Amino acid sequence: MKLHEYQAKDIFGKSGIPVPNGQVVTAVDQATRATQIISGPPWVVKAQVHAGGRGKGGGVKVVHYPYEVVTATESLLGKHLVTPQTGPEGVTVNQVLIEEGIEINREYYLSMIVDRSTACPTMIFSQAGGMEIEEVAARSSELILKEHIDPAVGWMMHNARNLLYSQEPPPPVGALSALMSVMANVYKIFMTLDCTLVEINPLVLTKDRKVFALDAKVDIDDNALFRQKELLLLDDPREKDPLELMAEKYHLNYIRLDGNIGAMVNGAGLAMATMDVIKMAGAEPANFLDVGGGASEDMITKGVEIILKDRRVKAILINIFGGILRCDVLARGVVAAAKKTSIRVPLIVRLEGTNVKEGREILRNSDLKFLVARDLGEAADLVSKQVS
Amino acid sequence: MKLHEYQAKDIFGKSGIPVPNGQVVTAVDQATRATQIISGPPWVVKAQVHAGGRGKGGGVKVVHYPYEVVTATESLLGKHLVTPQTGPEGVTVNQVLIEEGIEINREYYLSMIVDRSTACPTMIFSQAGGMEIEEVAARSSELILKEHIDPAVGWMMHNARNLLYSQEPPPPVGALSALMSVMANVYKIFMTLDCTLVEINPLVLTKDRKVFALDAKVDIDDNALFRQKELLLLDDPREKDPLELMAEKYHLNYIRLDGNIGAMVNGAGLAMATMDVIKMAGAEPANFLDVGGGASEDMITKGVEIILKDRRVKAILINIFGGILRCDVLARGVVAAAKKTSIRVPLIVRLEGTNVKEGREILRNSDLKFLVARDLGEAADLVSKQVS
Amino acid sequence: MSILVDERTRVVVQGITGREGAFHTKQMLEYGTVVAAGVTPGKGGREVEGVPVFNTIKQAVEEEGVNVSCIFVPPPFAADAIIDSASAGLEVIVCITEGIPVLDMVKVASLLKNEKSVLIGPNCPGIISPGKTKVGIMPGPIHKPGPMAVISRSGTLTYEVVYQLTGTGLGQSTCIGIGGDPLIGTTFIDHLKRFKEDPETEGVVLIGEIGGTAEEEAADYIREEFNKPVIAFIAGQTAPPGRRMGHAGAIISGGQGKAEDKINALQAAGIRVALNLGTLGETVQKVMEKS
Amino acid sequence: MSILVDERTRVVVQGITGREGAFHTKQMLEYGTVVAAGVTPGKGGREVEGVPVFNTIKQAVEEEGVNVSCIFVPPPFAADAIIDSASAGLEVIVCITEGIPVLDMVKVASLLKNEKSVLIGPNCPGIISPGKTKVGIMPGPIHKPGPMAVISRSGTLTYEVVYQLTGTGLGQSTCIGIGGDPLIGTTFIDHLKRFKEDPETEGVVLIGEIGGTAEEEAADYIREEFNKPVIAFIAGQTAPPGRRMGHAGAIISGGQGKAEDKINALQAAGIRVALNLGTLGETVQKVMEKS
Repeated sequence: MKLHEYQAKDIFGKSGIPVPNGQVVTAVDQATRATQIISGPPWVVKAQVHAGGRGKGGGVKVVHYPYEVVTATESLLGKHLVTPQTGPEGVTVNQVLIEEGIEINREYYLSMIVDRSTACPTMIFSQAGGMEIEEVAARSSELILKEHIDPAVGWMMHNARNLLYSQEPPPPVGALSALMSVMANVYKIFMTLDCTLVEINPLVLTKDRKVFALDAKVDIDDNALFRQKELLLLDDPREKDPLELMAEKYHLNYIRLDGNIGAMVNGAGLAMATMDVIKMAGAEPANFLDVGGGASEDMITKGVEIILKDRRVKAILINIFGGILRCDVLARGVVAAAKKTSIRVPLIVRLEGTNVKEGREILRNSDLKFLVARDLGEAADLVSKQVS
Repeated sequence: MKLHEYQAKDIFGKSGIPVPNGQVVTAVDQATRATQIISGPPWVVKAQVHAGGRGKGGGVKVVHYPYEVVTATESLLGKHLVTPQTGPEGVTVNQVLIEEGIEINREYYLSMIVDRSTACPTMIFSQAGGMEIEEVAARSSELILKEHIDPAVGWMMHNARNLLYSQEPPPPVGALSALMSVMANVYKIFMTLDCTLVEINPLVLTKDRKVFALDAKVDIDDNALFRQKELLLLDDPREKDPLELMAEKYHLNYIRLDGNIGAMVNGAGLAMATMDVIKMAGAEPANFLDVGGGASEDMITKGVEIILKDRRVKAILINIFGGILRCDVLARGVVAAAKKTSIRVPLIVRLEGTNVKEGREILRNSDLKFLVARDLGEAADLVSKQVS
Repeated sequence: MSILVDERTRVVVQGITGREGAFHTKQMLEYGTVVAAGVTPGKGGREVEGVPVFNTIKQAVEEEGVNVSCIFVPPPFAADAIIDSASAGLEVIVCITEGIPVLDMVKVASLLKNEKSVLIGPNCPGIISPGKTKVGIMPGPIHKPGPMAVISRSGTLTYEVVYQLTGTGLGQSTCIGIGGDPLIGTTFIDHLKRFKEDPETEGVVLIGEIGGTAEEEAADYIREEFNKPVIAFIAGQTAPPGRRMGHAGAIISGGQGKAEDKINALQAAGIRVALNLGTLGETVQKVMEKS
Repeated sequence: MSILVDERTRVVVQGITGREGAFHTKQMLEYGTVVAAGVTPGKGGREVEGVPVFNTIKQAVEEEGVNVSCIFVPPPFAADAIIDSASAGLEVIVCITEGIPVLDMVKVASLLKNEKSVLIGPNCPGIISPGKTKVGIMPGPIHKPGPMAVISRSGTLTYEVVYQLTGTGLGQSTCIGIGGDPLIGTTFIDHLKRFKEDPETEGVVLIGEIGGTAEEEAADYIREEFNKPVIAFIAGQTAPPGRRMGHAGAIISGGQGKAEDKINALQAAGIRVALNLGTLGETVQKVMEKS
């Protein structure tokens, strides 16, 4: 679960990480009042969307007059913001954060993740702040420093020192303890809120050696939300694709893509591989859909419906390797879906495994029009024919 | 640092470990009021002293009428309580805890320590509650169960289950979750308050399957008090020997014993060994005193003074192996002490190591009467002569 | 002719009284697995499919001499179950559970450094040595004993591959689903080392997917130390960056974990990478015939 | 003719700018120890006794190739210092600091399970290989090179013993103060194993005290595996139960840790226990002459 910048900064502020004064507004008429409370000029007006690359999409504006705060807010609120990380349709801006401008002397990058190969919470720090960290990593990886934290001992001061004193030149003495405190607090937030990412980019130093988190990204581990109930209140479903939201409700793993061949598969690995099969057949997958091992007839029906709601879909490939999910359950679900929604596109079905005979029988005896593929190779051929 | 039972129970109560209702009183006239607030009969009136073995010393009284609560309180407050763990002079009772009596169905023993050989926090649990655990250990060690807690993962539910389900018979189903919760809270208290011991003996089950900590012992790691400042308020210096308290003030490691030969040594190991030398010479050490490596002239003076305040002392053995503590510093300190207090008993001095010549010179040139021992063997002989 | 689990394996099912635990206990018993005990705290003394249930792993070890556990407990309690089994000294711990919080797995990983237990999973189908024992949820009948090892981050994709292998006549020594989570107990390399020493294993099918760098690391290891034919398949060539593709671990992030990079690394190490899942079985057959 | 530290030892002093750190840096340099670097965060770039000061251990390793650290930092920061050195891969970490919270040492012990560093201490005088190097605070001149190893939980008591040994003409291979805290980095057994393999060590003096069961465990090990003469001394025969005798670890509690039990265990293992500290040197001499 992603948090908005303003939500993340709220957490930062409460944990002792300095953030600029700011206020989130949801209507243009709140903007004037905000300029009266927040010191400026300059002010920074920032679209609150989950998608990254906001700046490049025009979602961040630095302004110098109160009326500009209002016009900047107006130009963002309710608009579709297109960034390198959204599709061409962009995302709607529902909230805008208005902040005091901070005079920047130095910019750092600071983040915390769980490193997969060491299985340790890991802090990443760089003096190349304010840029895409992936670009820094590609261009000058020596600027990126990491500290792996042993969970048995937790964050220790030498971790911070290893990161800070490796900088050339090291941060000014007056700022060291503030930076160490930010690091310790990032670790604490990461561990206590079950984060998968805490990122501050840039973490800035002002000329008078104050430290501020100018941006804030916090992602929460979905699997830990059962013990982070108060964070659930911060969820913003408006940021999600409506079809993905619907799928979530039915416990279906659905991700919308840009192609035209829908896919319904059991198992994430097989679902990915099936998307790849579609691509190799010369088409493009319209979605990832893993119905999971324990899918019910009803879930299958919903899955078909969701795929069909995407108007770009020209054909559907159903690829089921029956294990726990029995082929007859799948077949019944598909038939039920056909009764509810007219299936307006060709259906290619490849069934294998548990109760495969019963499944094929059910499909055969239904009114449904569908193409049977005996194996994945044949399925690919059939997909190929649909797009040629 | 030891806490009183009522202080430990206060911590328990706040952490969710059920304790009997109770009230601590420091004057007899508070006892009547206590019986009105606390449900009874019966009531339990308990002397609040750090020394163990209270029960055997008559420090715990179960009474059935309000007037008995008052007389029991009166019989304890201000009195000297002699227990197996105090000297024959006993300790003064300054506070009394008056509690509701709890009907006991089953008694368990529960404690947490750091196990030296595994370096792990370890929970000890036994169904033989309400007795001296050392006796249980000696008689039927199979009744004592231990769970070592890996600090990287902390307390987990299976730790509790391993302890509880190994009981024969296991605790009744209705009490399991209450017991598990007590265990988890004991671990939490132990870790967050830097304890060296948390002990509940007995931890009781009532007939209606309620759980209560009937007694409570909490010892805090003195070395961690710098980060447990609020616990410092719970310190009760009245429980300490006045001479030990004075030594503490001067950062001297002094422990009062029952013998008649005072000893002043640098280094804990050498101090213990010197006590043993005294014993082998046919005398008894009157104290342990380690002046430490960094002792100043003034600390030495105070050390001599404190030893002499014990009127039982018939002779003093000073054994210094000069390392960081130089022999001349020691000598000057002793001479200064002699000027302040008349040294009324024979002084046996054994010096070796750094600046030994200067040290001997200073002693020789003073008015002080003292016996020189060239080595420990000779020191023992001189001690022997003093007591024969 | 197998690694980690075989006829000697005595399984304890953790969470045996749950729906999934009970169902797969039955399935395992039908396959011939010795399910010697089950554990569900508070339900000791019962039986599930004739298997005695205990309150603790410790008791299951003492009473039934179990040496392998198979975990079906819900995510909030799964880390506890793993650590319980590890502390009790079980040789192999198979954790089927999907959805364990990452920070719980950080703790588990830290503890396992000091224990001898091998953790398979979590979020995996388990491990099977065909004809001997099955510890997990894979459909038994698609397997057959033989010379091929399978190591995979996926579930049904593995079944698909095994189905194709069996279809071409190639049986399996041991098939392991190492799990689809970002933090898992064992890597491709851990098992490649075991298969290297297993005289009956003649070749390995390695099934990777996007996310992390486990395949790249495996490629390095294979080039430098592994002496049997390896055929690889990587799922997720069409997966977009920044999205979790079903598996918690299947995500391209920070420019890392792309299928393309994995395929390149494997090919650069001289490993045959099958690009077409539909013909993977045939590809394996060809490679094995040549070797 | 020594273990753990020798001419190859390059020491970094942690807390070098403090009073004790600076004093003992001078003492060590005078003894001939190669003190190659010091560390005090925020004071990098200075010099103490001609020794360059760095901000981090990492830098001291990179710039000066230090392999052993000697810690003088105050108790609240000492665990951090130990873990820092261990993470930087130092071979030996000598922690002089007294008064580290027990739960800090629990963390340190947990981490050290996965690191190769050997921790001596805390609350110890350090380690000396006479004539080669001294890493610690013991008075150098009382030592002389020779065949006796000394392992001790105490400080000045060790000096007393070494003084007597040197007085009888018996030099030392390496003398180690393992520390007076309840949780310490190494046990008697750890070092006995090393001395067993050290060809120049001909005998061992083991100095224990009340508290814990380390001496009893050492007795078992010596009986079963150790092949050189051992002479033991146990301090605290007159110590009362329940009181900490100066050292945090020197306490008889729960009926455990009595001098009597230790002496009995050692004697039962055939080890000569000197009861009289005054004549310990002579006792050792006699035992060594016989062997």
